[in-house]
Amino acid sequence: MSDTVTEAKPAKPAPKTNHIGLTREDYKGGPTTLCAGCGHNAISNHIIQAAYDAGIDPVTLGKFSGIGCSSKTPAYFISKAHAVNTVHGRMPSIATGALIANHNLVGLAVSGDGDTASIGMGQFVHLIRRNVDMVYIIENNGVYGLTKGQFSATADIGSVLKKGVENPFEAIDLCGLAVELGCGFVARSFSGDKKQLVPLIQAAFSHKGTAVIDVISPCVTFNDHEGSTKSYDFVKDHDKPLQEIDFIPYYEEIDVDYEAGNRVDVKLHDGSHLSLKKLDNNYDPTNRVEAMRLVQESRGEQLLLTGLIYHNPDKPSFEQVLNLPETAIYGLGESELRVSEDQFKGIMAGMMG
Amino acid sequence: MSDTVTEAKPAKPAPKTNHIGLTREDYKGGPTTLCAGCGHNAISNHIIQAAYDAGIDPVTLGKFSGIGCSSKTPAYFISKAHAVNTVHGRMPSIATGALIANHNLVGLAVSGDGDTASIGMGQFVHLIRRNVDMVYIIENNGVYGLTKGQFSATADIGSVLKKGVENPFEAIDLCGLAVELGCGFVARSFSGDKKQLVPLIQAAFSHKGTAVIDVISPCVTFNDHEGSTKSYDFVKDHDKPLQEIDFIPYYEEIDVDYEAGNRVDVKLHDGSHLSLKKLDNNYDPTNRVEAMRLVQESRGEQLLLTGLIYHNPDKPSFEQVLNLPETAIYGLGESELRVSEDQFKGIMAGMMG
Amino acid sequence: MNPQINDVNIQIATVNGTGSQSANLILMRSIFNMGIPVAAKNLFPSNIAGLPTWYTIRAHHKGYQASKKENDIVVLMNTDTVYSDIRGLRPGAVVIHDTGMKLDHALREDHINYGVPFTALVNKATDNVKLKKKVVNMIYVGVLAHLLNLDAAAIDKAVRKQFGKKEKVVELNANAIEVGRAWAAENIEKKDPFQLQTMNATADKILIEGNTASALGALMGGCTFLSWYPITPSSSVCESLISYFEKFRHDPVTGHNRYAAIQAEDEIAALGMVIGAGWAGARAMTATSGPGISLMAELTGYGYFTEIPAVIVNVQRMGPSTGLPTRNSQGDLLSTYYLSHGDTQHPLLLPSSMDECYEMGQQAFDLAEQMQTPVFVMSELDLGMNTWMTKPFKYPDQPYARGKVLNAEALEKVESFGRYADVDGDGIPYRTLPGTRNEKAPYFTRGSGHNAQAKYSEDPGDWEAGMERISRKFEGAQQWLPAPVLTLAEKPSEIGLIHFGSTRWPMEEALDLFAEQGFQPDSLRIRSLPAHAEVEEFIAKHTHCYVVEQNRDGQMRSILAATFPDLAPRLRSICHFNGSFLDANTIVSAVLKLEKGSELAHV
Amino acid sequence: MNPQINDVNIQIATVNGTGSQSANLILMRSIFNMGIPVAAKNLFPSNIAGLPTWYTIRAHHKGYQASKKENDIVVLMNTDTVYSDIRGLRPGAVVIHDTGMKLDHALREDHINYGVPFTALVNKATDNVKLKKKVVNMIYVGVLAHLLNLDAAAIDKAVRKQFGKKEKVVELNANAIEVGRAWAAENIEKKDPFQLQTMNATADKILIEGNTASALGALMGGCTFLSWYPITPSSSVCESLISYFEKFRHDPVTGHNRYAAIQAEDEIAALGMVIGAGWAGARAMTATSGPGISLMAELTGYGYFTEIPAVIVNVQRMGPSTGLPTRNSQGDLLSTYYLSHGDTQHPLLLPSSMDECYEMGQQAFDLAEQMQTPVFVMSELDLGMNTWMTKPFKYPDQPYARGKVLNAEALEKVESFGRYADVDGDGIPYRTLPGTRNEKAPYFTRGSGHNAQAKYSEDPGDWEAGMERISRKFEGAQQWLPAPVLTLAEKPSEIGLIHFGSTRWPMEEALDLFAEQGFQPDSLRIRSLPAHAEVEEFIAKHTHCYVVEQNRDGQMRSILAATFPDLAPRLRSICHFNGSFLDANTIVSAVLKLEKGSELAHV
Ligand SMILES: Cc1ncc(C[n+]2csc(CCOP(=O)(O)OP(=O)(O)O)c2C)c(N)n1
Ligand SMILES: Cc1ncc(C[n+]2csc(CCOP(=O)(O)OP(=O)(O)O)c2C)c(N)n1
Ligand code: SF4
Ligand code: SF4
Ligand SMILES: [Mg+2]
Ligand SMILES: [Mg+2]
Repeated sequence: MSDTVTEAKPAKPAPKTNHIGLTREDYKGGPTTLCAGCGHNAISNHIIQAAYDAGIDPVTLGKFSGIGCSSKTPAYFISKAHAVNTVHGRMPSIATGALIANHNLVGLAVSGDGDTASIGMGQFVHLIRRNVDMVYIIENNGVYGLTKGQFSATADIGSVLKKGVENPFEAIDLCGLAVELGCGFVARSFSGDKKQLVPLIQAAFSHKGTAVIDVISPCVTFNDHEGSTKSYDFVKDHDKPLQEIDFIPYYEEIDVDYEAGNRVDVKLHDGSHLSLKKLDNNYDPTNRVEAMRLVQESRGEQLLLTGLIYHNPDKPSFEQVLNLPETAIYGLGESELRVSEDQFKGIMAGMMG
Repeated sequence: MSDTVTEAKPAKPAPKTNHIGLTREDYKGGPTTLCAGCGHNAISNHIIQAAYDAGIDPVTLGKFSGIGCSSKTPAYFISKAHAVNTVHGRMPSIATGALIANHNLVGLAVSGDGDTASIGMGQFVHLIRRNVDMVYIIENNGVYGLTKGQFSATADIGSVLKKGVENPFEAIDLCGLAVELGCGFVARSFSGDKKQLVPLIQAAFSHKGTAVIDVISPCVTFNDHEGSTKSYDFVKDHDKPLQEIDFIPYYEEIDVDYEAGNRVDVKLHDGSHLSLKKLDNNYDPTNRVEAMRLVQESRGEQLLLTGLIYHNPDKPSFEQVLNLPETAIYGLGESELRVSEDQFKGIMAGMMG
Repeated sequence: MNPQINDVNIQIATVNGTGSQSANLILMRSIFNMGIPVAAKNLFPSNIAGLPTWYTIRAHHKGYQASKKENDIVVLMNTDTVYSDIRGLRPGAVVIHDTGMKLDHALREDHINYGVPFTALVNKATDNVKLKKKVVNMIYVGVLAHLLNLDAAAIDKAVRKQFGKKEKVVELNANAIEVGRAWAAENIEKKDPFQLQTMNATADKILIEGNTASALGALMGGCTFLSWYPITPSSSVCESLISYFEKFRHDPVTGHNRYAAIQAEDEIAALGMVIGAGWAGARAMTATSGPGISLMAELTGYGYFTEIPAVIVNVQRMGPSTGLPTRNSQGDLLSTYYLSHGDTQHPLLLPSSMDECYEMGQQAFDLAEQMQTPVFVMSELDLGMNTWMTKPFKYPDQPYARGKVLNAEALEKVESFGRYADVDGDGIPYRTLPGTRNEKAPYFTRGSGHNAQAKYSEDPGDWEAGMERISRKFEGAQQWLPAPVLTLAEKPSEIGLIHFGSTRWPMEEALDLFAEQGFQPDSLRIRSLPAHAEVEEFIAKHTHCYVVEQNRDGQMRSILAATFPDLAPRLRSICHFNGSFLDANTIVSAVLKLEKGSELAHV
Repeated sequence: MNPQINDVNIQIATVNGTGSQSANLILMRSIFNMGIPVAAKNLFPSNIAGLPTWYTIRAHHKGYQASKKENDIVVLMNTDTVYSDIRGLRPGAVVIHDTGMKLDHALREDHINYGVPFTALVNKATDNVKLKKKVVNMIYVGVLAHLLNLDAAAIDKAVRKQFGKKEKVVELNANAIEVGRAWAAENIEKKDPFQLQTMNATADKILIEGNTASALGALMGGCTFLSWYPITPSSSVCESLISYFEKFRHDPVTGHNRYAAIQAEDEIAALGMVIGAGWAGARAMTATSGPGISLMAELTGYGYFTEIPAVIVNVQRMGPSTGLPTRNSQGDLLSTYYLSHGDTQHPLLLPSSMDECYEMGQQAFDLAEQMQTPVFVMSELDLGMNTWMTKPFKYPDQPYARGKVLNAEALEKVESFGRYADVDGDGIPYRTLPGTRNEKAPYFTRGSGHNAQAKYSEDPGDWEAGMERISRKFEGAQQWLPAPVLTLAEKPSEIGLIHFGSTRWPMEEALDLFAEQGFQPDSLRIRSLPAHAEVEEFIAKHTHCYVVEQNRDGQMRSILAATFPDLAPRLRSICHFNGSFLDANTIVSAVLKLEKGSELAHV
């Protein structure tokens, strides 16, 4: 098509853009191949929204996932970013390698409960231990969707599969685990709760270090029936939000009304803020011991605690621990890397007689 | 040699025996090939003592380990029991298989901090989730002894290797993790504390389900210097015992004086008792939320909490969940297993047109 | 136009997750119920719902079970693929399409096109909006029933089989089929030659999937311990076995289970549990596919070297890596045969049929316990997940062969026990199980160097002796492995065809096609590795042999070349590796091309 | 008795963890400092302290670097092994023993026995009780200094090298050596023929361990990313590399590191990180041994199929399973070559020397990036953990070959970018790195089926084309792999010897021994797999070839048979697999036995 305007068209309103000048369109992905109604699809949309709102530059984004229906989703959002769909349960290590080789990338990982809590448990734990700077979203449906609905390790004790099988094991609580491991950003949400999840994802982007968000995401095909504790109905009935959440990005003036005593302001690494309106408790998300207690107690009461569970901005991220230079190491060439001929001769000399 | 007594010898006193009529000698193992002074050697002795005291029948015992200096130790105690020295980090699965195939075995596992907290993290978590009935002792020295002293994932943040390298990562606290995962028996001790460790091991034998004992066990060769937080000196200085512990086996009358309010009696699955003399706190080891709180708090204070941290006797063990028959499944033959010819024909008929 | 009787290849192109599977099974079973041999191939995507799926039913009087590339009839139910579905179709084929799809510009004149108003018809069949998406599939069953002259009773039986006692469902679907049939009878002018006529070739047959057959083998083979991690296409081995366990090994009185089935956290743990259970004396198994096999590498070597029985069913799918999880392959031979570092080699069983899935499913346990080593059953997606027609299986007439285990009584009688001592000179040592009440029994199992007494040893002599003994064990134990099956041509032939696994079916058909062209090679089907002496003899008797296999690198050829280096020059590779089910014509044309330098058959 | 000059094999039998290593190094360095070529082999157990260890120093004027089975002198410092140490000794050999050990009944008259009162002597050397255990080892250095006529200055230099600036330690040890020397001079009547005389064959040489050489290669090869999990015998590759990193890549001003070195939680994670880093564009590596290789199977296949560069150094130890972690082996060829399920095959580099550990340590990064695939450097414990004499390494004169990467600028110029498109017809596609600011850059990496545009695809054609392209890539890229090294006999020979890796040294010596017997085969050292055409030519030129290797199953022979089936009948296997370092005589006798049916050499 040529540049010449051949016919006057009614001027379309310029599409809305975010603070880096991109439209929401710029964050879209390929068409989903998941089941209609799958919670994961909703999360993809929330990720798009959060990345758009936060003004994440897709060029600097790296998307990571393992294997599973959930892990397919990075193909369905932000196609303008590079992505690695890895092998089952080993995404954390691959993301670690990529994000250390190029620590200027913004890391965004999506995994499933099977991918993380079963085969991936070891790598998940060690990712948190290293505090690799990335957002780690678990799309948690309590089953292995892609292999047709077996229980995963996050399935609650007593929950029931379609064909009647009951899960005899206590669920692994990925948030409890993350807090115990000292993860600096631990949140839980629900795929259906855009209002809560979008700011949480934005905040996770602003956190320096591993930010874990465990998102209950119903599998409509295999785990959305009665007896399931990861169904839309169950989650709606048992959701206990810790806070109402507003996200104030670093590039916006803080204009939220702080009703003292009713709101907690959480300052994030990049200068952004989460403004948390406390609900019926006096919850302080920066107190690890308290966080642990609350997680445990609500578990006992079969309540699904959602919101920001724990936050500690002070833990050095892995790239900080490694003292990486400003130029990411992947970009270094001979001139920065090669030992001089003299130095080399020195090494050799040291090995002589 | 013939039976005839050729010369009168002074009658040796009959060796002391335990309640199943075995001598301590019957629990001994081969000569150790570990370094002199290694904490692991002390633990081997404590295991021998505990098994002797508890009257564990070596014939029914299965010993399991992974790879590491620690994992070599099953060769150095109770040679009269079958043993599997498996591969690195995968002992939990092999033990699970063996103990389910023959659930009449008593399972005793020894692992290292590298074997459990690094490569073995995934299997450790899932062992606890399944609650396989076994004693799981971690000989925790904060390093990989057998590969010459690299940090393991239980090394404390800030602790220092011989050559000066400092560990930048928060330690994985295997007790905290086990409590978070709902393990029914969680204890910590010190290789040098025979008085505490022997009854704990005995109690672990009496527990139905996975009993985790994290034992700090100094590596004299690579991690016993100043700056180490797993050295003999450091542990002695930072040990905070929760209780004084007495073990009263099921076959003995309880004759301990219960000073009401000062002692907690923990009843174990097989009828044995642990009598815990509270020290300077009012600690209740059956309260999971409290256990978690205490573990976290003492961690903050750099104290090494030792003793019985958490106990829950009510969680069904894996063999119970599986509803195994009295005759262990490994022992079933054609008569118990084979579908009859009629039944088989029925299966075939169901597949016809 | 001559009628083409009992020889038709029907493909239904649908979207997965839309319930077409029931319709397809009813169609296939209806034909089967008419006594006509059928073969079905399901080509489905690696997702749960919404992507293209092709189900192909081949009815052939000769009972050919292989896939055929050329379809005679296609039913186009998937808008997304109509163009390519039509494009790939040979002239003269039948296209059944939805008149609602508006395909006029895509339809070709060299096809026989039957338009069906599916929406209108399903509206007749049911008012329930929710059900329409599923029930619409019954319409094409009805249309085909008319076109092919399907027997009403045969259909009725198939519908009942499918929906069992749910009378309402049976009625609804039967009615929808009838709607389709009646409409077709009234509106379609039959222009194609395809017809089905009642035969009597299926009365003594069953229909089964290979994974069910494998599970049944495990059940009958005395498996008591299953540990697994879900992965396509092997999951249904485990799920079927669990169903059988629940049905036949659960004691309703005590509530006890004479089995343990454990969903592991990954494949490493799955094999770990199996090895633990095998060590303790249980017949234990796992099933997996490519990625799982790779993860099992370390523990397989451990099992090999500690000599612990284990059964691993590998239902092969297309690799490397995640690859094509729902496509067939024979691509794991090399990596499984040599799985794990150091000198290792594992017995592979290579089933080709439902019968062999069942038989080898049993035999694997005997072999594992007799040889004291991990044994792999190399099934394939084609076998495992497709429905096959076969004779009912044989009820076992032999006791389990449990190998050399010394119990307390036996230990009383022996002077000493060395776990790795070669008492019988066959390389196979004796073992004892934990819990054995005899003081000679306990030993220490380790993957590190050990001597005949299972004591730790770094002695070069101990190491060499141990490793040589294991080699000897494998050599001797080969007698127990399934021998190859030879098919001799009528006259002596200089040329041999070597194949294995699912290639059997296109190969059998290819032999018929070859014969039609006056070419009569001998053929040999390998059923296990390490290869028997009969394989060597076969190669030696032919100037050259084509090794036909479903992988890129000629993996079987490589193994044979390494095993029989003197004969290696005689081996030529024919490899099919695009994931489609192999058909006879592909073999024929590949062989003839190499053989005569000319391409005789259209592929 | 004729003196035997500059040809002596000295073995010190000790207990590990007792500090004998310093004494042994001083002894070796002293000889080296006299200009006499040395070779050292450390045979140590798989524990930390308390078990038998043998350190062997071979001094030979011709510079032979291989192990020699027969010892000329043994120093018995370990009570536990004296009997077997003496038993294995040839008549005429020298036994240096501790008179405190009371060995009179074990000593043999056909040996030359020198009793040394070690306790009395060490008491003279130091009063510090704690130090005596260590210092006692210096006594035997002194005794040998006298016996062999070691140069005082050479010893002094060696002591200083060992203890550096710790003057007190230098003094203490030098004194202890002198105590031993003086005592021997006074009390030992030399009855043996072994003597050392100053030469000039080491002035331009260095002493180095292969793992250090590998690390240096990685440093010079531009490695910026290391992820590893400790395992013997590979750990020191990583530990050395980290030392170099700390020394040369740490910016003391900013405090920044131009590298990342990560201790992973296991080998799966180690390779995962390397692959992630490679994907992002860093030169990344890991080093491991057998069990680690097995664990890396799944991710290796992922790297192969997604075409991500990665370097994996496999310092081979004896497997299967945990095996003998401190013994040499070439037993991982087959499993590494075919590592991972599905059709996979990986480039293997086979270093034989310090030089090659260094060179291939660099080259592996070029290859990985040029070929876009995981590359394995198959080192060995013998190379990696023993100290070798070699020429100083060459400072690199070439820039890194970073393969086909399109940056933002380059993308501007191309019309379109398809990650897996074969633009150049060489099978090697272009890649872009994350963070590249061009809208053509982003693509989706996946281990599942994909087309040339890196889009998800289950299409048979896409699959086949992709897999064929990868095959092509390997064929074309072979030119970059190190070619074999040919050693032709003086006259044309019908017989070839094929070897690789550490076998080079006993083989070179064996060629001399063969020549002495009038037998002159050609030989070829393979330096990489897949095998070059030169290998094929070599085999084709000989009626038969012996493939000499250090594993049980003839793994190289198997690979060659599969690669060159037409030549497979010419290959014969000679396998050494007991974990001892291979020596020339073992090769000679094995070849001659097969060649002439007679055993000429005593093994
Ligand atoms: C090594 C390996 N084992 C098994 C599989 C098969 N597999 C694919 S996805 C999956 C489970 C996915 O579950 P989850 O992570 O919860 O994702 P969901 O589909 O529920 O979103 C499994 C077991 C695999 N791809 N790789
Ligand atoms: C798969 C694998 N990777 C690495 C090793 C090498 N390795 C042996 S023991 C060990 C660490 C042991 O540490 P730990 O469990 O703490 O035992 P310790 O020696 O400290 O008692 C390692 C890494 C191995 N044997 N197998
Ligand atoms: S199977 Fe479940 S998890 Fe997978 S796409 Fe469908 S609804 Fe989602
Ligand atoms: S190295 Fe450390 S852990 Fe190993 S035996 Fe010696 S002291 Fe114990
Ligand atoms: Mg899931
Ligand atoms: Mg340790």
